[in-house]
Amino acid sequence: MNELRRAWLITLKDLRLEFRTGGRLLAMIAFVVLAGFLFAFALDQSQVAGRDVAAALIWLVILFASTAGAGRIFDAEEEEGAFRHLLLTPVSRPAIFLGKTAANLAVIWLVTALAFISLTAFLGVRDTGSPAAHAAVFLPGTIGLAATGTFFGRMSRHSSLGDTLLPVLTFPLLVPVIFFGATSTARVFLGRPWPEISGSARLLWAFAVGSVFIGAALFRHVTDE
Amino acid sequence: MNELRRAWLITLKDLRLEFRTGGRLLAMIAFVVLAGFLFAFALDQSQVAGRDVAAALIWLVILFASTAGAGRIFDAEEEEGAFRHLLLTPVSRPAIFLGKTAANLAVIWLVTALAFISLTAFLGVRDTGSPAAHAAVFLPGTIGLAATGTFFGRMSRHSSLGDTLLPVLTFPLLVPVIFFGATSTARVFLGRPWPEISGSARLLWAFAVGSVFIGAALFRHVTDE
Amino acid sequence: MSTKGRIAGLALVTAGVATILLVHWMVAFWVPNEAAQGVVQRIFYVHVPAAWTTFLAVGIVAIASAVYLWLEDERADAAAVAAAEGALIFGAIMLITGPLWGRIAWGTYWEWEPRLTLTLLLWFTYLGYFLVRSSVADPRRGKRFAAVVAVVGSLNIPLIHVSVEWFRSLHPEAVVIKPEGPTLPSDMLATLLTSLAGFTMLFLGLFTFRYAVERLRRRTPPTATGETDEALI
Amino acid sequence: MTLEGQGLVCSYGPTRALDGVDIVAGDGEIVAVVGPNGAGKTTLLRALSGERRPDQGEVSLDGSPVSGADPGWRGRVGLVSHRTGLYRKLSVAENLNFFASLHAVPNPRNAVAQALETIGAATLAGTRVEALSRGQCQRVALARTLLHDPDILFLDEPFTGLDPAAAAALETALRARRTAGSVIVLVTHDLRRCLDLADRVVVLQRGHKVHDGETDSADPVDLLRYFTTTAADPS
Amino acid sequence: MTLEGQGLVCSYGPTRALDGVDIVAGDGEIVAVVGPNGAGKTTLLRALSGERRPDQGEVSLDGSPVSGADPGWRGRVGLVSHRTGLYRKLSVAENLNFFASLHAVPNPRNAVAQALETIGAATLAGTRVEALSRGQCQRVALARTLLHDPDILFLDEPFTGLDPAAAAALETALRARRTAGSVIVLVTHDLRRCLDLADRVVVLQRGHKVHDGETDSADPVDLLRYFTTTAADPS
Ligand code: HEM
Ligand SMILES: Nc1ncnc2c1ncn2[C@@H]1O[C@H](COP(=O)(O)OP(=O)(O)OP(=O)(O)O)[C@@H](O)[C@H]1O
Ligand SMILES: Nc1ncnc2c1ncn2[C@@H]1O[C@H](COP(=O)(O)OP(=O)(O)OP(=O)(O)O)[C@@H](O)[C@H]1O
Ligand SMILES: [Mg+2]
Ligand SMILES: [Mg+2]
Repeated sequence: MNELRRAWLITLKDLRLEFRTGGRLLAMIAFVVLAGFLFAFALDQSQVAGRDVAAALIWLVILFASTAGAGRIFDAEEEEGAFRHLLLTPVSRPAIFLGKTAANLAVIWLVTALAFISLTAFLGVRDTGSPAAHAAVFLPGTIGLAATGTFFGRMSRHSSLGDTLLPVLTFPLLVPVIFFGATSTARVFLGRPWPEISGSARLLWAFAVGSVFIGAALFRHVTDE
Repeated sequence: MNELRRAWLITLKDLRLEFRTGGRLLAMIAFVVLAGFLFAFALDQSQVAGRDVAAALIWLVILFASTAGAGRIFDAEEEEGAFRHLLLTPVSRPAIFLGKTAANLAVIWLVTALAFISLTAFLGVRDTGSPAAHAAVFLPGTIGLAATGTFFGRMSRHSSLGDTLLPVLTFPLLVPVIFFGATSTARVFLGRPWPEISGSARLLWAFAVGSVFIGAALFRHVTDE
Repeated sequence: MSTKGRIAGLALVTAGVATILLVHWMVAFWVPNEAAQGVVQRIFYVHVPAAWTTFLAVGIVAIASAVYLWLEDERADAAAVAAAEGALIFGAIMLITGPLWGRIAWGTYWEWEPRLTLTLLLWFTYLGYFLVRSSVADPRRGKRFAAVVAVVGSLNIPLIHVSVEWFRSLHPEAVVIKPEGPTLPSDMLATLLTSLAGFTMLFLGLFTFRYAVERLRRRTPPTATGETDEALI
Repeated sequence: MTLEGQGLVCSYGPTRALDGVDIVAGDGEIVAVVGPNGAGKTTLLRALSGERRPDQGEVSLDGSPVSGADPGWRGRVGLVSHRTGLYRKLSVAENLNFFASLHAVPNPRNAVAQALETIGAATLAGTRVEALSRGQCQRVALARTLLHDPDILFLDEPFTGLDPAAAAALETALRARRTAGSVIVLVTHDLRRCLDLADRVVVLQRGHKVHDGETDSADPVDLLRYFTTTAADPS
Repeated sequence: MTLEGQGLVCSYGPTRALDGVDIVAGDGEIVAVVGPNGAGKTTLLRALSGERRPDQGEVSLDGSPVSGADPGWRGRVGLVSHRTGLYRKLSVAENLNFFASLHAVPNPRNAVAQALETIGAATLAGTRVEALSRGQCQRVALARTLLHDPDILFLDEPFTGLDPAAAAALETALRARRTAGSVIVLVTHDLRRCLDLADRVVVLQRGHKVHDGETDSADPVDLLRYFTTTAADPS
């Protein structure tokens, strides 16, 4: 339990750093809204039905945002070499992993909500389907993205390629997530019955649970020397 | 001429930093290819015609890449506070701006070429239209993106909002660029005659020339105290 | 040990190449045309063994990497690199022969369907494996990171194998390893198995040779790596 | 309590920063590590603190091997490094509270106030780290190091940027810790401070230990010779 | 040649780091600026070098106002700051060549070799900055500062991380520049060095100048009093 409390402290610290300036939040909102706007603009809507594309684009925005976020989550740690001192406290490695993943997740949720709202609005998706079904898809999907991002975000810090390495390492794992996520979300938009979605949702949960556990177990290999 | 030589030195230095390790190039190629097939994967191709989407997505990939690149181009400057010392040499501010914009541009061109190839391939665009017409659209578009990114990339360094501020500042300027760029590229894909494209191309050129000149003229305001 | 290793490796490579030459002869002159597809089907005898060898290599990398993470034994890491190079090479052969075949059989080089995509992603994972290794300044850390990538990436393999059953797919299902036994005509099966033996020997030979070289290189003091590299070749 | 490093070898790629160094530090003793730039002092501290596992050799405390993977060990160590290790966007108090909580210090708020007091930085508590001057940063970094009452201290040029008042406060704090029985390893380039403060001095040169003796018996001029013979050298 | 700052006021938000400071530095003179942490020394150097325009007051050289916007001025200034200002991914030689070329030094390669030689870092030329130890970095930063023969030098704790050999080399270099008629402003916390090297010493406290006089006439004990009375203070 003590370790969970420490994980929580790390989450709080990360979120505080993230939202230290209220403007950062503002900037993120603007970013997602503008991205939605751009997509709406760039896609010729007379030829492409908004709903078909919206699901895919929401997931892509989430993917890009979480990939960018994973790098940033370790920027503040490295700025003055604080991570080294964090590692030198008695906190366990899984606790660091969980704490940072939770902070990452909170930001991803914000982006998801924003992307959902702005993309459905801009692409003219009137009927968005069941909120519960959406939650059942986005919840495991975002957990998987957050955990993967935290894990490889840390790894890429040690590489001379830096954040450029991140997508190379994460995308092969995340492409299936995006695929299942996007197809499920599209089905929810179309109001398909739950059994048509549950298979993908189960897979997403398997990925989420797996990535959290494997990440926690292996995290010490990417932090400690 | 002396100032041009200095700008060139800055470009060389930035490119050297960028490609210090050959792997970075490889990683970038992998990134764009992966992004390309993520799009291909996520968009249900039975419902969406690849060509309609390809033009928009190429421009969006370029936009994301150049936004990220503009941040990175100042990361190396700030790591150990080198930019301050660069500013303390006699080099003029327009020269710094031009030098960094050129380096930025070189990277953006690479991304553009990769995005073009991978997205047309993955989205099954067989007939890509006239290369000259493509060049006439991409050339001014990327110059505009590079100049804008360099300018605001520097500006956001001074802000407590950091990189997140960047899209908020640049997107309102870049939305028209992406819009005209994407529609023109789509028309080139469709093999439309030049007069249907030249209007947008002229606008893009106006933006490119304008942003380079205005950026060079105003750069000292975002560097010097 | 490593001299022996290199000799064994060379012997296996020679045997593998000889067998593959034999397979070429079989493919060209011996085995009959497949009824539906005609002559292009013969690429089967390269494509399938390449795919299997890739999986074999990937399996070795995953296991060796897991062992390395657990015990930090240099030998495990040397085995992992040696096998990972094999995975990259044979994976490339599979990814090249597949589309060539697909162009004729399906009328398209590439199709965005799960099996093919996952296979390509697996290959990218191994690209990432080498990128991580080479770009991390501390070599020990680089090895560890690469091992992590290999272990995590190998979780893709079962997904690839079942993807044909889970999704409607262009790609053919298993024709040899299936519960009710092989469904292939016997002369085709013989050619396939010979080719498989050849590919496996070639891979194992390259693997043994690379492993021995890797071990040798690590035993020499770090400052002298450049020269020893030359000397070995 | 005796901290011991035996046959320590650490390489960065082809560079052998430490090439078989033996070092012993007992409790109630300040051991100064000195030597020219690039001699391997910082690397030695990294190896001793468990942050970097040596390529060869072993670090042990009272005979049992020490590892950075052991939380018990990490809880006992205090480290000052070349960088401050603080979060720039957090205030001084937030930084220290965070580290105090992770160290499970019984009464974090009190401990933070006291640590700041010790080093003369009490008035800085509410300031963001990004708004501190260099010396103020160093003070806060020192306060963080002393926060959890570590009984093993690794100090890499801790006097950097400190004004004489803060330096005196640090010397007092270190003397107090020595009396309390801590193991203290101190890297410095200041020969006077080294002779003044340390009980024993270890001289490194190009990754080798070239001198190890009591400061009382060491001849300052002799020590100085080690510095002036070798300039910075990459290997 | 006389560098003069008159009534300098610099604020960071509500904090007045400099609150009306007058300072004069002539050629062939080393002026030491000392004071407790947070007194405003670094801020003073930023204002004098033209990097930061003061909120009030003016900096002038021989009576004509000086501005960071003037390339001629920038070409004459050399600055050592708290951070090294080097590109980590470039080698030492690449870094120095880059800055030498921007300064339009006639024979860059020669100048680089010579600057490295002066500070005892010649063997480091091929090494990437990220692979340097702290003192080695500082040596390279000093070499960069001396590269273009600046006749106005601002040195913010330049001895940080240097071993005694490098420190001696730097002292020699500074004495040589003084003889050559440069204006040198030096911030340090080392009272001995300050008295030893500087011709005049200026003491800052909380943004005010509280002492300004020849080092010969200054009483070290008196100077020390300035340090010990005020600890770090945010405002
Ligand atoms: C286009 C790229 C292609 C890729 C990436 C690819 C990949 C693979 C892989 C990974 C396997 C091993 C599967 C396993 O054992 O589970 C395999 C086996 C096989 N492939 Fe392909 N393939 C491609 C194209 C084709 C085409 C065009 C055909 C024929 C129409 C084909 C026919 C087969 C057959 C018959 C097997 C053996 C199945 C078995 O017995 O397990 N492949 N391929
Ligand atoms: N990250 C690194 N990569 C490669 N080489 C390194 C790295 N860090 C240090 N070195 C090299 O290792 C040697 C020892 O470095 P170390 O930092 O331990 O020296 P030091 O004694 O602390 O020097 P200083 O007094 O300058 O702080 C130096 O030659 C240095 O160039
Ligand atoms: N970026 C900043 N934002 C806000 N306040 C700052 C900033 N930089 C410095 N200050 C404040 O201005 C004052 C003077 O800082 P300065 O860095 O000039 O001190 P200094 O004399 O150089 O101290 P030191 O000896 O510690 O280097 C300090 O109180 C500091 O807290
Ligand atoms: Mg050091
Ligand atoms: Mg200062």
